[in-house]
Amino acid sequence: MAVLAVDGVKKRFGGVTAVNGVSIALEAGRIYGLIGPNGSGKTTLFNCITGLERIDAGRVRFKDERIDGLKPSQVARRGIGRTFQMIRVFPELTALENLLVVTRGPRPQAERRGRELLQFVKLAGLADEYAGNLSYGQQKLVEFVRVLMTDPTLILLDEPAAGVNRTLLNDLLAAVARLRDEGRTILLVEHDMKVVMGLCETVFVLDHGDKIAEGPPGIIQADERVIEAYFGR
Amino acid sequence: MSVVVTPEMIGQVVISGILSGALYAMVALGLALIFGVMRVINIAHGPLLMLGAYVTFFLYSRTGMNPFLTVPLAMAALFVVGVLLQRTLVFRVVDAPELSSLLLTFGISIALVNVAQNLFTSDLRAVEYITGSWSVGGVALSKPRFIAFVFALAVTGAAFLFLKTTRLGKAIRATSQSREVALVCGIDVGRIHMLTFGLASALAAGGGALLAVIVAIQPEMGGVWTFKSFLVIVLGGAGNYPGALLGGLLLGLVEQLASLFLTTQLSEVVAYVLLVLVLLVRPTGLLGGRQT
Amino acid sequence: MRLSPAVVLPALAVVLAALVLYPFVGTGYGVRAMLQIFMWIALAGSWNLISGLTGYVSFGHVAFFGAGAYTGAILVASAGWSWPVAALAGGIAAALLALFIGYPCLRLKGPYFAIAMLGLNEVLRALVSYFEGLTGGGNGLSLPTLDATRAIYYVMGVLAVAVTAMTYAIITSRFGLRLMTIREDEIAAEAMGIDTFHHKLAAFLLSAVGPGIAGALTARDQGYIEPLSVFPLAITVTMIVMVLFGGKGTVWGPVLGAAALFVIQEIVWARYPYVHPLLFGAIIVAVVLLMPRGVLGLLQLKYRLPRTI
Amino acid sequence: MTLKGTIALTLVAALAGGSLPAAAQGPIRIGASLSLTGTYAKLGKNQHEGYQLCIKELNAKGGLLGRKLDLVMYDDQSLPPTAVRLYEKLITEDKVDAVMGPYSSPVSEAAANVTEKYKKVMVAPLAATTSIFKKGRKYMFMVISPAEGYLEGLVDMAAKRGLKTVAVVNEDTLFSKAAASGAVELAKKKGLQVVFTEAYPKGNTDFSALLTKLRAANPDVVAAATYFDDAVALTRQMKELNVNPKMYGVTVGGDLPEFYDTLKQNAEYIYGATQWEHTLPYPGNQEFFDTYKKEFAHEPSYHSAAGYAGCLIYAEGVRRAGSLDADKVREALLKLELKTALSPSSGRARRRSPCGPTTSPRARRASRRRPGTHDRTRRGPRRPPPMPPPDQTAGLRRQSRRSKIPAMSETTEP
Repeated sequence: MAVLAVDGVKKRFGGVTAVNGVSIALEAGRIYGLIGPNGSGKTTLFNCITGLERIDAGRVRFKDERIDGLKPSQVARRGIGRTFQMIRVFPELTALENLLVVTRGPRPQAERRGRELLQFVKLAGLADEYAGNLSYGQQKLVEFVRVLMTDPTLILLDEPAAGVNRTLLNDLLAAVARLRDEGRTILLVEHDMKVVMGLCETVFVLDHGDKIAEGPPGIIQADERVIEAYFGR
Repeated sequence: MSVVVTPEMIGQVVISGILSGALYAMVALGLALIFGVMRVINIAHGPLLMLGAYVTFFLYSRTGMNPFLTVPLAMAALFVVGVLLQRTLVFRVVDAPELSSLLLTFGISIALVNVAQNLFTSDLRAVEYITGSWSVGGVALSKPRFIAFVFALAVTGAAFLFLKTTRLGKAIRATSQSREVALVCGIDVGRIHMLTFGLASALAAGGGALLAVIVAIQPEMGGVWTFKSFLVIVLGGAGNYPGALLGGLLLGLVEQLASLFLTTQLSEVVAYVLLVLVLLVRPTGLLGGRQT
Repeated sequence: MRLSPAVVLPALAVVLAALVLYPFVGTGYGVRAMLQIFMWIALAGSWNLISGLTGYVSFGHVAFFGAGAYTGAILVASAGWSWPVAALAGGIAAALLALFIGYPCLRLKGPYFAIAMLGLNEVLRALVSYFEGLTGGGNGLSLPTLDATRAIYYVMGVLAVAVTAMTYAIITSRFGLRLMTIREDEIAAEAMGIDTFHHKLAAFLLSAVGPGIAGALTARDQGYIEPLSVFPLAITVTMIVMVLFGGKGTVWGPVLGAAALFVIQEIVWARYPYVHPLLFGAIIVAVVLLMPRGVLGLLQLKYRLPRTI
Repeated sequence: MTLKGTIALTLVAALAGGSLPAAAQGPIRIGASLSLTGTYAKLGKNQHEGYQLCIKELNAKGGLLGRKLDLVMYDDQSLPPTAVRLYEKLITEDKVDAVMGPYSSPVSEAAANVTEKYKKVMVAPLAATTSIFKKGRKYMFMVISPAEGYLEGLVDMAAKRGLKTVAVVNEDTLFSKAAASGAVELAKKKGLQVVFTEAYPKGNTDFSALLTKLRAANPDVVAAATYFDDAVALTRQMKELNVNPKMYGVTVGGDLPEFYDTLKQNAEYIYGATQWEHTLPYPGNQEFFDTYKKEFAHEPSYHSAAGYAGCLIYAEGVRRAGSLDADKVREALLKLELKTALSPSSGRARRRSPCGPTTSPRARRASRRRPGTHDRTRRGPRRPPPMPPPDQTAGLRRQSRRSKIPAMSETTEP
């Protein structure tokens, strides 16, 4: 049974249809990729799932519950975490505080978990530094572990590899794989085809708001429509 | 003490509302320009209007010039003042959070008022040039207000034409839509900001010059105009220029009708409630674009 | 330059003791001036809670002051309540107003919120003038003569301490951090599961109570209020400038800003009766341009101090 | 030491050290806060100049009780709370020997709480609302006549001429409201029917809707309780909207020289309530007018005159008491009858006279006075003078401004 079922979702901005009746279904414990040329509607689809955009048609179900129409915070609290294409850490909060704000339980435990996660991405020494003072890659990591603080069932990653160096990237990918092994579901938007092909089990391809292909990476790579979408004819 | 409202009375206040609405629109267009291009809320807009009114007053009382002919002079003078303000102070808060621009322009605003108090005294001044009214089908059409209305329409129309057709106007609109794109297209954004602030100050001054013929002039006259201009541009959709026209007429009408059916004291309340209702339904105003 | 509690707490105790004793040695004006500083600390501190932390600029915060002033004055004048109880009622009334107005207005963003709050203030003034049966309208409301300045001094002092203590408690809590995430990036905060609207609303309510009580106390102390004197934009701007001067989002910024700016204003006022608005305008411009983070904000950045300075 | 500690202590030191005991035989220091900026800036400035002139003249005559006089002035920005603080400062910090009143009723109302607390005599020359002088206040003295009476002259004359209906509009502030309610009361008493009342907020500039309603009510008389700018705006718009009552009077505004400067011929045939006119034959009035004009390069208004007279009244009280002691001065003031530029003299005259007599303390006694009617009724109705050209001289325009017969009237003559 699908953890997340996106069913015929449409989103228009004025005259432009950004997402045109897209349906996808995600199973638990798997990694999915979402690819497509610039402007094909990937980030908008993310926003529709997480409640940042109100959808015009269709439905989004998460663990058998309608979540379209909910506020982003309600969606998040049901177990969907995400990162952003442009980093969105809270610059005037410290790295540790960035993690603390999303937690709810007793504070000492939360702090311990936060420091563990920072340790995990090798940022323990910078826990009390303002996030705005960190490097781009470090901020990216903070944003990544901030998602983990909420213990989400489904994680949406918007271009996790962009602007990250090789070593860091490998760590990150290893972490993603581990999350999958813990039974979480991951959907990632990525331009780096190596990452997508190496990590994802199923790939969805969007073009001009339409889903034009879906399948294992190997097959997608050979799909004519996909090649056409990317390179034109 | 209730007065029965007749259709003639409604006609009368509708006319009054439209007359003052055009003036609101003209003054508010300046505020909308600044907000659209720079995201700066200019509290000093009203005091700039006040300075424009004084230009007209002094030209009229010293040289006996026709006050309506002083409108372009007042606009030119305040264009310069606006450019200077932008170059020296305002440019520093263009990218700052709204709090900075609110406070900076508030500081400028009280300073301008105080300077005017000391230079021009707090004496009430007026340009007593034309009074009385034409009677149009039982409805009195105030002469000074009607002429001011025509001028306001003309100036507002010219401003729209300028924005729509000239290179500079297009550059201003481009900058207000996306500064990055404007930069990429080789538009000197700093210069556009200066011109915008100058133009906006000129529009305020034009409003002041026209008001000089209608109401009495004193250093504190501007404050209420800042507030009304806000109402207008938020109603119409901040940063949307035709919205300023719509908002101005709407505010003029609402104020007058509220005063007629309720009482003058509550007209502001009604205007505000309308504003909040509009914003709740359309968070960026009637003609506003998407919120980012 | 870390401040350890071992230094801070005794110093605070000394200051508090001095302030407690001050009414017995100070002149009438001195007491009233200190009382005003307490009031400004309470106002600036309260504004800091909503605007310093969440970044939502309340450009009409004096509305709560005025609402409290009228609630308190009406309860004293018409219902014969004792002023301390009426002051509490003033705080509650302000909080209710915040709840009522927060629901629509806190959905507005950035400048729209600022303008809506500015409008709220204008509207309250118009309404107070209109319902003259209750408020005396433009006549204002005159309270029976009562010399309670000293008692009000203490109550206002407690209020200032309470607002500052509350700021401390909030800033060091996760609730406070979440409020700051709204300032930093509201969309990200929402996407991280923070219910930004209700956080804003809570902060807004808390930020209304202090001005409400301060308004009621001021009404009792002045003995006379009228719409124009309890709803002026100048009060809002003054509290904002105080917070900016001291450092927004910090605990002691509003305290420092309130005291410093009040003293500067009093001096300028007395010396230059005809041009002090010009000077005040210049101060505002200088603060905005030269130190937008305020004195403590600068120190905080430079020396990496905690927000609790 | 924490920052807060440092600041608070410095501040305490500053506040405590700010005051030095006044030198025993230095000048007598008179303190006042006035509306030098803010809404009432113009009127407050005139009052300030009245005080200044009075003190200058007193000093020229050798001062008071053998000491020179010194004026300590602050600006209250037209705000009552600021005035409260400033009077407290004047009394307890600057340790002034005496205080004079601020401008406007609301500010005086607030400041009185302080001056009464310290038992300081305060001659409040420009507080016209009687309620201020009640509340058991003992040391406060009223100079001008009460607000409630400002429009009485107008209503009185309207009744005498057999006019039937009256509309009363007012700015919604303390003074104007009192003036309006006074007008409504008297109109009822005199048998006039009040057909329309409406208040408008301070700063209102567009009266279209209000006047449209007023025109529909078709009153014979329009009585407007105004400050100044609203009087101008209202007058202009009445003209524009063809509102032509048989009589039209305003309170503050119609009396100021600027009213005519501003409105030119549109200011004619409008009744104004004044506390003072420079042509009134009071002792010293002409001299006051001339000196004032020379000193400040503009004509005095009644605010100037009231300030000037209020200060003289206080000085006379001190002279008769032979002391600055508040209770003695109070006693002396209660008995005082004085002719000043502002007013005629004795207690009897006071009752009938229009213009604020001098000493009359508190409202009880003052409430009968009617401003504005005195010189008018005395002269009786006249034909309207010809329209003066715009560059008319001062004297002439005053005349035309005061003329009794409204131009628009057709049935005024009984």
